[in-house]
Amino acid sequence: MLITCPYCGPRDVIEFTYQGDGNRERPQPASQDLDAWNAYVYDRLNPAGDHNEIWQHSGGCRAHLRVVRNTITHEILSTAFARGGHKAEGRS
Amino acid sequence: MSPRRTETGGRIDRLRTIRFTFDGAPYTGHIGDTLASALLANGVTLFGRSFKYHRPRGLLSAGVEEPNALVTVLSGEVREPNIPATMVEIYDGLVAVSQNRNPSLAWDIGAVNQLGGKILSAGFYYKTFMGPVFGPLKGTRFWMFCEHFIRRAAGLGKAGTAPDPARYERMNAFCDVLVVGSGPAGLMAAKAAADQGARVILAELEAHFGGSANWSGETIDGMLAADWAQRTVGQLEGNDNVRLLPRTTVWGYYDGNTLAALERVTDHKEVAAKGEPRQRYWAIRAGTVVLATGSFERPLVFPGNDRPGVMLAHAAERYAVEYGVLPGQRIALFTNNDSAYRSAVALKKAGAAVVAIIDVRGDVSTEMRRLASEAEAELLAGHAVVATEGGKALTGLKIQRFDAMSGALSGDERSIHADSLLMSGGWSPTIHLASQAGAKAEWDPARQAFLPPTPTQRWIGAGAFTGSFSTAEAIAEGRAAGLQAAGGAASSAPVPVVEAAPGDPDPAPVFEIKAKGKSFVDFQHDVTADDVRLAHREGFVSVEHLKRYTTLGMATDQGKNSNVPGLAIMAEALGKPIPEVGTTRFRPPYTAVSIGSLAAERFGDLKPERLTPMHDWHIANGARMYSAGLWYRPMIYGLPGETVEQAYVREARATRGSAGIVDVSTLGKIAVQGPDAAEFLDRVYTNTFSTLAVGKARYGLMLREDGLAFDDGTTWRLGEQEFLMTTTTANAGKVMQHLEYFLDVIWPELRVTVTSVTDEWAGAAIGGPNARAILASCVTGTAVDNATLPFMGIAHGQIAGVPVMICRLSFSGEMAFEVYSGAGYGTRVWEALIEAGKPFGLVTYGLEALGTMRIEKGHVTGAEIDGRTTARDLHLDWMLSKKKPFIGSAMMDREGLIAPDRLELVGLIALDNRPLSGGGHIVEQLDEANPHHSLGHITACCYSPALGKYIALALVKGGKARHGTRAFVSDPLRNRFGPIEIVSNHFYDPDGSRMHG
Amino acid sequence: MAEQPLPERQSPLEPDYHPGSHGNFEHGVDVILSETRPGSILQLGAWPGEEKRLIEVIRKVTGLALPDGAGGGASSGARAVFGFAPGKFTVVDEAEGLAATFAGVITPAIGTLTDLSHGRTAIRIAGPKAEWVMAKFFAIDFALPAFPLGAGRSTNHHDIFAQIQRSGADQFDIYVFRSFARSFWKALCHASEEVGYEVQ
Amino acid sequence: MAEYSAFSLLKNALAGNKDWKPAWRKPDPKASYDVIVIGGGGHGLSTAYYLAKEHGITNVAVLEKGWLGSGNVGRNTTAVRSNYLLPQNTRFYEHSMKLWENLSHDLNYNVMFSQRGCLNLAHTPAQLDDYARRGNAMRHLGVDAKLMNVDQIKRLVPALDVSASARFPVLGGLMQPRAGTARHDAVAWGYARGADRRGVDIIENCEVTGFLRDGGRITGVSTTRGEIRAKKVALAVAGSTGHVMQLAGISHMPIESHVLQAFVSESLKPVIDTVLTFGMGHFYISQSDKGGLVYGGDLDGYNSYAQRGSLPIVDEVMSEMLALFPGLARVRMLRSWGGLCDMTMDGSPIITTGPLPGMYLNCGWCYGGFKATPASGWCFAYNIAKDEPHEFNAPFTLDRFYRGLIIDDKGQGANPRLH
Repeated sequence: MLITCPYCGPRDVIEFTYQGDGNRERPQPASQDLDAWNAYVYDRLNPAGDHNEIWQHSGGCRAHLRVVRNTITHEILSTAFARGGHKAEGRS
Repeated sequence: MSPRRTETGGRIDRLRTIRFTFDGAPYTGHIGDTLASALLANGVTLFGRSFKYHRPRGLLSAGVEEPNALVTVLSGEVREPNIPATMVEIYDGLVAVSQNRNPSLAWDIGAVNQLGGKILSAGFYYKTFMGPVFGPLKGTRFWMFCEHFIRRAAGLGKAGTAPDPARYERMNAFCDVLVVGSGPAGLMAAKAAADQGARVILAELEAHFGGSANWSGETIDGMLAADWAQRTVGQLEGNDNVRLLPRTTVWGYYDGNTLAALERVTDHKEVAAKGEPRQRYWAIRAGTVVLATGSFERPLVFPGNDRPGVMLAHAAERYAVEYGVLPGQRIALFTNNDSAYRSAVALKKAGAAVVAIIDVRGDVSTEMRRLASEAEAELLAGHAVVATEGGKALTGLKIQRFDAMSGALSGDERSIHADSLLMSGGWSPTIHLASQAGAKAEWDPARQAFLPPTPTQRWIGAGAFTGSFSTAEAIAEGRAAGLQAAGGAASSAPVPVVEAAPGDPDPAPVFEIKAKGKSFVDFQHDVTADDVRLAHREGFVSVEHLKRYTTLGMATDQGKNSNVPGLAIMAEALGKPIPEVGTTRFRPPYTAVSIGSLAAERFGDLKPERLTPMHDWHIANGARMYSAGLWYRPMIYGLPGETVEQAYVREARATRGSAGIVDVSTLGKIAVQGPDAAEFLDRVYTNTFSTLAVGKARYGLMLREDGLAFDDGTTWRLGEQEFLMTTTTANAGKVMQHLEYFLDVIWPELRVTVTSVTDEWAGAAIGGPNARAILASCVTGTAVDNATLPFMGIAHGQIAGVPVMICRLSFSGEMAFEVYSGAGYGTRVWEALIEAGKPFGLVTYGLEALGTMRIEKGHVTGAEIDGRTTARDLHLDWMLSKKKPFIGSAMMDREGLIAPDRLELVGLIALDNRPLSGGGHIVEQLDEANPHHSLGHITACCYSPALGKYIALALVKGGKARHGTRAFVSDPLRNRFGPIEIVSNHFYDPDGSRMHG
Repeated sequence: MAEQPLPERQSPLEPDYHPGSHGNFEHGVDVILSETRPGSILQLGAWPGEEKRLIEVIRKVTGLALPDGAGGGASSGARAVFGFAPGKFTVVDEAEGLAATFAGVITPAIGTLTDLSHGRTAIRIAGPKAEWVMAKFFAIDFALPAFPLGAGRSTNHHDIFAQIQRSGADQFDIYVFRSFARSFWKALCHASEEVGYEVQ
Repeated sequence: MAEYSAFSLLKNALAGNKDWKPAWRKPDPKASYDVIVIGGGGHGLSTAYYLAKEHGITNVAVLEKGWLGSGNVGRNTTAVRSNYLLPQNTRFYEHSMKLWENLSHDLNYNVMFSQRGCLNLAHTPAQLDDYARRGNAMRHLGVDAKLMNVDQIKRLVPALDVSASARFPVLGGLMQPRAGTARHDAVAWGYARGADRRGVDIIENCEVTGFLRDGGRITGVSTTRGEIRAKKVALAVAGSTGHVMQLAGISHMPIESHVLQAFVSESLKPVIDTVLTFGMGHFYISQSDKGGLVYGGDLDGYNSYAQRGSLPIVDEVMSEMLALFPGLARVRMLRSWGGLCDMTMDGSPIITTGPLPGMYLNCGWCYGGFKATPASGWCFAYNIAKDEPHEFNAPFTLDRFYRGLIIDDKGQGANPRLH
């Protein structure tokens, strides 16, 4: 599988670390809503199809990416920096 | 000259003789021979024994699909089992032996299995060997008794145990166009793409480029096809954009148009050049792949079709044309399609007598009749072979009238005397890679074959792969594919003209001749047509059930010969068309691939070694090293004759008595920098860092999001916006990723960078009552007294002329300092400290003494922060700030994490004054025979020189409440049982007066 | 106080650094391996939106103008710079003390400076088979059009993280973690045996 | 249907093997059942078997979307063991082990369970202590375990490199002698035949496309072969759990579906006579009765339903294999495949009532599914029949994550790819 890092270009999956479901929202740090915290930590969307995920290019520039990937075909539909910004600097 | 070698023809070099042995007997062959062709030329007919019945078997094929002629190639002590003789290029000194026979290929006692006959039908294992329900053989014992013998009878070749001295390498390659297969289609594709300026890789699994051009006898561009192929290869060789990879099997089509290939670099050579790998594993990232992988000829299923001497028709053609070997003197052909007629003519031309062509079709075209007469063969249209004769070599066959529509046999049997029977059951495109790439093959009722699916990745097919079996089509498709793959426009230039024998690509839909006797579908695994029907009878009708129940297609040829005939027989039994039985999806590898090649450069070198700056000093000074993750760390610096325990006790005692020094360079170190660094640390750690003064350090604890303890360490504030975080050695990488994740994904608004600086710094921890005096004697540029360097204070100075950073902190519980210098100066500073310590009896100590002193102090490490413990379990709840949220704070008080029966950290003292062991369990009541009711376990233990006792840290239910009570260690694995006292984990100097000084 | 010149640093490769020709060199030496031992290796990071200012600072201090785009880089005889991650750059100087020069000019408003002069080991591979040998380790395209002169790449070979700069048509400078450097060096020498190599 | 035995084999052989009957019927679905089990894999079939055998509930349908046993029961490395660290897991898997030990008799089907042992190699003193902790934990629950030293290990597995100069030298190992391997497909077929003989309808090529509801309660399923009603609907769909739960309107689960690759070498004469695991990576190996080395490693590490693996894991597994067996470099990998693992947030399974009324859930088997097959079905059947968990599956609830009652054998936290 190849993932196109917006900075480094297409790289083999071996350079990346999967960080899971990118749809999860972390509650505000001071939130006392335990159900929201539990959902954030334990519950995952696990679709058979397009999936919004976080990957880290740990064997490259170490940036975290938002990747939309099809879990049936492994086709990568899009990648972008998770943090935003720096996009203009990317390799097309 | 060997008996079956032709006088002329073939690409072998008859002037150069090669000597080799097979099963100990010496043979000769020529350059250009495979082991199969050379043995065949020597009149060998018996090549192997089948898996189940140990039936004698000869060559079926001339290529990778060979199921019968498997050999083990020996190279000294090293064995390479299960290699098809068809794929071994001979060289001087080659030693090959046959397999799965005892004592010899000719006389194999395993052949008694044939007497089992119908009892050993498909699935028989599942129906018996259950054994008695009672008595000494109940449960699994009877089966295991039988299995012992079954295992020894099963199996093909023998693996070696001697380490393989060969080298394997991986190569990462990039290209615009990867062409797989170098027949006319592949060559045209490579040429067309290369001419467009594309970066091209052309991979051919055999030793010679050209594929069918090498033996078809056709004419391309006015020259013999083989010459045309050679000319084209020559043109490609001269092109800088092209990499030609002979002997290279593309075996895997993975996601992202990444393909895996195996190049056999030196397998055909007597000796490898210096540094030359035996095999090279190519990981190829291709813009577009041209699949020009050709097709396989299928066997026909009829009684006795496995007798040595029965061979695929095109294989015989190849032996005759490419290798100058005739598979027999009197040859009969049995076919359901036109291609065998060309084979007949080729064999006739090579000098064999073609006695008959038996065609299941009643209606044979005029062109084929003409070819039959050109071969001077009797044409028996509307006939089928119903039996073969002979022992370890074919002597003849029997035929009957056959109706292709009904499959019915009629009339009298007629015998034909022949020493070679060639069969052709039609052709199956080699669609494996396309299937691996992710889509399902489609059945073509005209071709009676599975054709490649619609591409799911970037590939284009050409030639026989697509079901276009003529060379003219292959050339046209190949060129179009090459142009398209290279992004070029379609060309209107004329394609090379092909002159070839005519032929209808569509066979008659006949796969099996139903007559009395064993008809083999899967040769190697001895799966017969009756086995397929038995599977049907028992309900194992889907293609996967068929495979799994009968083992059809599970042999080393992976069903290349048996897949379609097996499906066809099942389809007939079901009364359904073939595609409704299902198609097998192919998975990597296309052909078996050596494990050595996949390990590649990591064979013999699985992981790199991580070394501290002082590593060589440790080795030179007698340290025994301990492997910790990838790092090597001194375990003890033993003196001659010392046990490990004696060494660490001496080291720890000397440290507490005067001073000791230990290499702490492996601790994870992360530079945390930026305007929001302090805020970030407040969020990451359970305690507060924003209040830490510049020039001071603080011990910190991190939790995971789920509220469990994650890692601990000290973090030093070097500047207002600059921190140096330390982590445990084991967790350095994980902590780094944790921090990066939060900065990148959760809090991108924070202006903080984190950088691994573990390797920037050499660290030495020097501790003990005289540590300060030693430092004072060698440090310049700063004082080290209490005022300048208070507990958790940081100072900058020089040692041995290089800058150092000193932090006064203690893991040992003594007055201690961590001295950091640039890693390139690590040994220099270390040696200076040792020199300065000499008057004080400074000792070097290793991990064992470090562990001993930390156990005495009750500090936690990875053995206690094991991913299942909370801060409270470890009595670190004092570090949980109530003033601010931090990672894990919201989750750490959930029901299960504050339950009263959780394991808590305690200390243990062995009351019988005997050593304890890590992993021993704690019980209230000792029951050595039937240990039960564990309360917890020992996480770390040692002999404590400070206490004069064997002590341990443990995680025990109820923990603190048990302080002062007695219990037992229960360690049945090491037969260690005995009384212990449960105490606080702070054994030694609990108020810390020694380190505070 | 007068600055004393600092003593020489210990190389992590020392026991396995054997100058001379090795491997299949009888047929010619196709790569040359060396440790370049630069005095300064720095990592500079710019806050989002501050890259241009940082690039300007780098130009002023080193005289090297970074080209636009990810992974762009430049080198002169003594100095080299390349981008290796969004907003992050590696700057290398033969001389020691580059950190001190930058310390005054990279303000907290621009970004951060991290000195890795000891923490990274610089290995150079040069020669007609440099791409061939590099391709044994790293799954990136070393062909000149894909990896132009001066450009930098971050990649890894299993556990070993590497920053690579193309410092010549057939020359690469590889920066690896010091603790891994000896293992990597040995592997590099081993992989170079096939083509014949010289250690300088 | 006739019993299988050596006698029946002989009798049938004499009759030309013409009289064998299908191992299970191919019935059409009825309009309603007492219990529908979704998933014709090992767990679904064993659930149906034990519902019939232990609880007398025979009006049961097992619905399989493809061919029976097409999931993980036929895509694993066949190891059976109960050598867990945490007592909740050890108790459950030991119950499974006991069922395994009599399974061939129970099913009248030889599942070829061979107790050749499972040896976890240790490469550092700390790891040896970890294994001692685990082994002692097992012994305190009555499960067999012993430590082996290097000499004993060398005798058991002569091909293993135990030299002190190895990059990760072998220092010892934890052995569970009663562990072993079984013939994976036979387990599915044996349970199918056993359930069928007790009246269970096994319906292949029947994909569930939705759930029937009465208010909040699940009352059946719609399928590609029509609507089928049931008093109780039980899910045992392993890697497809996320997908099927979505059909029931539950989009989030504490589960990620991952691919786990496995490999088989060409057939060899016996070389490894136990199940062996490497301590410094993620690698396990055994040898099948046919002679193929069966081995695997870590997950590919990302969500997938593709049953196709990635290349880096292939390389990693082979590298680790040769670190243990440098003599096997010239042995060749013949087949590879990918299985879908429903990885939970703590690496332990879920067998529970709910989460919707009328529904029962069995999932989250991570790597452990094959060896769990008997106990999983046994406990699930108990839970379905009695509407309360057996003590063996009581800890494996769905709400344990929220409550912090996690059963994390590896201590990796809510990171499924690391379990």
